[in-house]
Amino acid sequence: MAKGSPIKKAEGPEYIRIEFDLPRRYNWSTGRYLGKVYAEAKENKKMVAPRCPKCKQLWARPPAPVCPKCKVDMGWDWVELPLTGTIFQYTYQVYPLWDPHEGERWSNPHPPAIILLDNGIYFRHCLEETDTKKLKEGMRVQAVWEEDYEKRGLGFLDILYFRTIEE
Amino acid sequence: MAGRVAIVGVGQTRHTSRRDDVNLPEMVGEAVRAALADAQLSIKDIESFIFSNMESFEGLLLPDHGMITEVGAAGKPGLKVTGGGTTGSEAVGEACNLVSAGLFDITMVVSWQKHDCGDATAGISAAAVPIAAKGLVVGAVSEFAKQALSYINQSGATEEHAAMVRLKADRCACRNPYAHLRLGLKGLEDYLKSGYLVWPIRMLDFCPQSCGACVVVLASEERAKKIHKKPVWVVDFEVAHQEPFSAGSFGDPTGTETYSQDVAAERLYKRNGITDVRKQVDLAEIYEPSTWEEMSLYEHFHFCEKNEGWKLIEKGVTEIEGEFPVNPSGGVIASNPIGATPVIRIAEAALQIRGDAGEHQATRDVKTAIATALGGPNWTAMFLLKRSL
Amino acid sequence: MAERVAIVAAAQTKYHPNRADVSEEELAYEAIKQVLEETGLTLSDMESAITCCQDAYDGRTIASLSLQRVVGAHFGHELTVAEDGINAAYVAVSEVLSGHFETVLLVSHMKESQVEKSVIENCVFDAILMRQLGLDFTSAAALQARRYMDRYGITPEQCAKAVVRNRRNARNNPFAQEPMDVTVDDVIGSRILASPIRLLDTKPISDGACAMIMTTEEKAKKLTKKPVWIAGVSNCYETHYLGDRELADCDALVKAAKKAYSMAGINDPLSQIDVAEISTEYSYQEPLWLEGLGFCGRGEGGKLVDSRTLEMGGQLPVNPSGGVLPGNPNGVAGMARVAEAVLQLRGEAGAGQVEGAKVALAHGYTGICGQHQAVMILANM
Amino acid sequence: MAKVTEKLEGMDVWVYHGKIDIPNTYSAGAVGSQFLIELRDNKKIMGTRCPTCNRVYVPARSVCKDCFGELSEWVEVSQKGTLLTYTVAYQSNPIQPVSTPIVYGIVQLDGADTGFVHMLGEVDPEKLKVGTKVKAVFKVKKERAASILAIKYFKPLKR
Repeated sequence: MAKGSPIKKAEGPEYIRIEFDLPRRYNWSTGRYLGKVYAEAKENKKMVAPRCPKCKQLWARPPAPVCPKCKVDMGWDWVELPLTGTIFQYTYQVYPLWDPHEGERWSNPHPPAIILLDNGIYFRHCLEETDTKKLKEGMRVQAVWEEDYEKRGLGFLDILYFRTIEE
Repeated sequence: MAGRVAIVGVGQTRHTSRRDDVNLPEMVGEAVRAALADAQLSIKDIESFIFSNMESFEGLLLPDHGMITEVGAAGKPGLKVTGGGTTGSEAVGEACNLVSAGLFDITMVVSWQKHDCGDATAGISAAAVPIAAKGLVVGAVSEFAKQALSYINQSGATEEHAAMVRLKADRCACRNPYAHLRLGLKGLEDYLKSGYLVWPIRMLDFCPQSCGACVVVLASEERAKKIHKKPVWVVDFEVAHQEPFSAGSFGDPTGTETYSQDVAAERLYKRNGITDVRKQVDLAEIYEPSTWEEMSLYEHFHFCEKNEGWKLIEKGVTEIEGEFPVNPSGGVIASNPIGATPVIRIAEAALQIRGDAGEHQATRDVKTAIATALGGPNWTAMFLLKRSL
Repeated sequence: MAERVAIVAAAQTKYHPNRADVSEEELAYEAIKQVLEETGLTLSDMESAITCCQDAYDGRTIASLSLQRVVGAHFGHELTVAEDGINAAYVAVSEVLSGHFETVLLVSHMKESQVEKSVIENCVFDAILMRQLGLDFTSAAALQARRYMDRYGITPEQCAKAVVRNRRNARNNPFAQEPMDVTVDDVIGSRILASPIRLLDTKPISDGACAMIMTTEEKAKKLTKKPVWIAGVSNCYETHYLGDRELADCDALVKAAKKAYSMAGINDPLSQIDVAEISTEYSYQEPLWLEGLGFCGRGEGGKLVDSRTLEMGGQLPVNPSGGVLPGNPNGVAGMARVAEAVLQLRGEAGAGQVEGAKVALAHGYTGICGQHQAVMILANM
Repeated sequence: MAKVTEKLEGMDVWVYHGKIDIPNTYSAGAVGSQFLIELRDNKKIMGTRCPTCNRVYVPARSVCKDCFGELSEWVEVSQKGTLLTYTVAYQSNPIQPVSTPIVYGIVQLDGADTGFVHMLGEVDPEKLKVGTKVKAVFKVKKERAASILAIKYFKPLKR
């Protein structure tokens, strides 16, 4: 059987490794579609999604110029999303992992969750409650906005998290 | 396809967490030499190359360019494909197209990942541009955690079943000298000792970050018959991509969406007259990033009915000695050099068909096998391989 | 080639120094939309999509993720080529000829404006032996330029002439980023970047996209009155380490061209090819690549650039579009050359039209000092 | 601190000024390590010879580009050689080890069949020519790491 490589013996006592630790900087653009989400969030504290002219489905995360399923031009028909819903599912990070956009080990203390919005759209965000023992699937939640206009301008993250509510 | 294509040589490195004794090009060169030896060809016989890896993990631009000498591609045609975890399959697919189209008689697929260069989880997190999803996507782990939760809810599988998948993989890996994690796990207790990465995914539920390379040599029908006594025929392949789901990146936890796996499997089986997979196919090498995903994939690839994947594990159907062995190599939970992982599935399936898998040769005779890949936001690639045409 | 593969539509965005107004997806879609409109096809008609992009430029692992929707990849086949865009056409040829797919969408996009160019470029150099020196594409190209010019006596004026002609031709190209009337003195007097390369010897930072549809002979004839046929296609790698290569020659290009010519039945390229679109990010590359392509002997590229041969109306007009020097992103440049060749062969190149063009050459390269070279021969009959 | 996102003038489009920051480490391998260690410890420039075509590769490599054979024979080459090409680079970037202008060159060392890519120092760029004889200048011992930068630069030989 000749399908593997020989397992090389160390030839010297020392193997050299060369390190590079230089962040690469980027200027990412939202473009027009995601830009609309940013604008509505910042100016009006509204979360919006485009509606496909054919299947009428809303494409919230992220919006796109083409409906992925119908493969037709999305057009420019925007619908406001309700910002209350129920926790469909949540998870939590136990072990901090390297965040490439921060350049450090980091774990979001707010549990990432899938929220079933009241119009039937599944929306990914995180939860305010960090004590996961207090969380249950099916709990009612509501979006909490960043109230400082100056601090808004981060699109989906202008919503800080979803807060559990009693109804 | 216009012309038939066969696998006439496979080679891989041992897979491991770190390779200091070789640089990246040398590591890949090892697999090239192994594949040439297997095919009993010289590098001069190779007419063109297709390279495959995921570029971000090693932090390189044009990673193929740095290894041209070490893989023997100087002065030869070729190019690099990239993509998600399925990139290796797509590379083999493109190599098949080149041969099938009559552009080349012999083409080599060179695939690798050297994860000790960087951090794969961070690399996967960088698949989300921060402008759209900063901090909300954490590697593949959090996505497969969602998948696990949904699977538990929908199918009634328990942690014991995940443990059984892990133990099966480890038993197989221990028989495969090239596998990365060969842990010698003794039982459920060992599994339960493993800590959570992202609940409910334990360290032992999830694939490692491996350094390794895998190479396959593909040839036209006429040449294949001359090159190898046991050519393995690439009968068909299928790729289905999918945009990220609104609720999850690697799966749809809501259970309301069609999966690319179902679509790819249906198309492949239909074209090839496969109505009962476990009767008509003898073995599968699948790309299972987590234990829970393996059980789910059994269902999406139609090895069993919906929500019954865990029963296959419970009954030992997919064991190496079982009726329908799945991943006798130890699979992806044991070794995961991502860019090479789909190619390893294809190479391992080919070895099983040839009867050359050595210690981890399946008990039953393998005439037909499928090899799959998973990547991106739930992309699927499937290959159907056979001993005879 | 036994069967024929056709390009039935090709489109480009206007190249621009900074398209921050669109996402990568929207940029690519600008070009895709045009090829769909031109053919009357929809994304659902595409059986396979070939994208051309690189993670390091897009700043995203799996760069093609952002394109899945605009190429209609839902439950379909998509493959990313991580070389210059011309290589997507090579993949498309194999997909169609193998019978695996009938209709293939190709798209190449890049936004150079969103990255620190030299930091990204540095990542291509061997990490142990070259990267720590801080080399980038321009400093490496300068090493090649000096070697080539010194060995064969190519002058800075000859290189500058290539710039003058390309920039002038660009005035006839509505997609060109920086069409300009410049003189040899302007080029030689421009700011030095890495000797002997000056600012006007190279291209500006550029954003843009290019898309195409390729299909079988049978389907092409139904879709368009003016299909353009792929007559030959090839590419070739050279070794990586700059010290291992004779930088004054371009052996990979010689090999790629020979193979493409033999597929297309070309034995005298200068008389058999009517128009050439070649990728030159740096001015010295024009004479050097012309040698590699066999339009003249080794070391004779300078004289060829001096002559009238390459001008509009000459024996072999090179880059009627203006080529890459007036501004193309490096990942799109080669596919843009193919698109321009298509325009020429369809007689749709407007003021830049080469009368009666029947056979065109498109060239693209990837990597430092042209490490990977690709050649395509196209014909309209 | 500058804002992470910035709205474009006159349109609802935003630009995110961010980064990808994942440190990378590359192993030199057995042959590469040996080469770098010789630079660091002994100020020796080592090459490897192809047993088939006899070509000497400097810096030492493990595979011959033409023969695809493994290069097993070590050869020490001269620290002097001939300049094959050079450039004076004026554009700075954050990876460069010294400030611009940097003179890069490819030097064929005596006894080597390949060029060595590095920097030049103590030069008058105006007088530099292809064919100039140069010699390696090493960093002082305490600054010398096992890296290509153990060599400080090559400088022209005095006539």
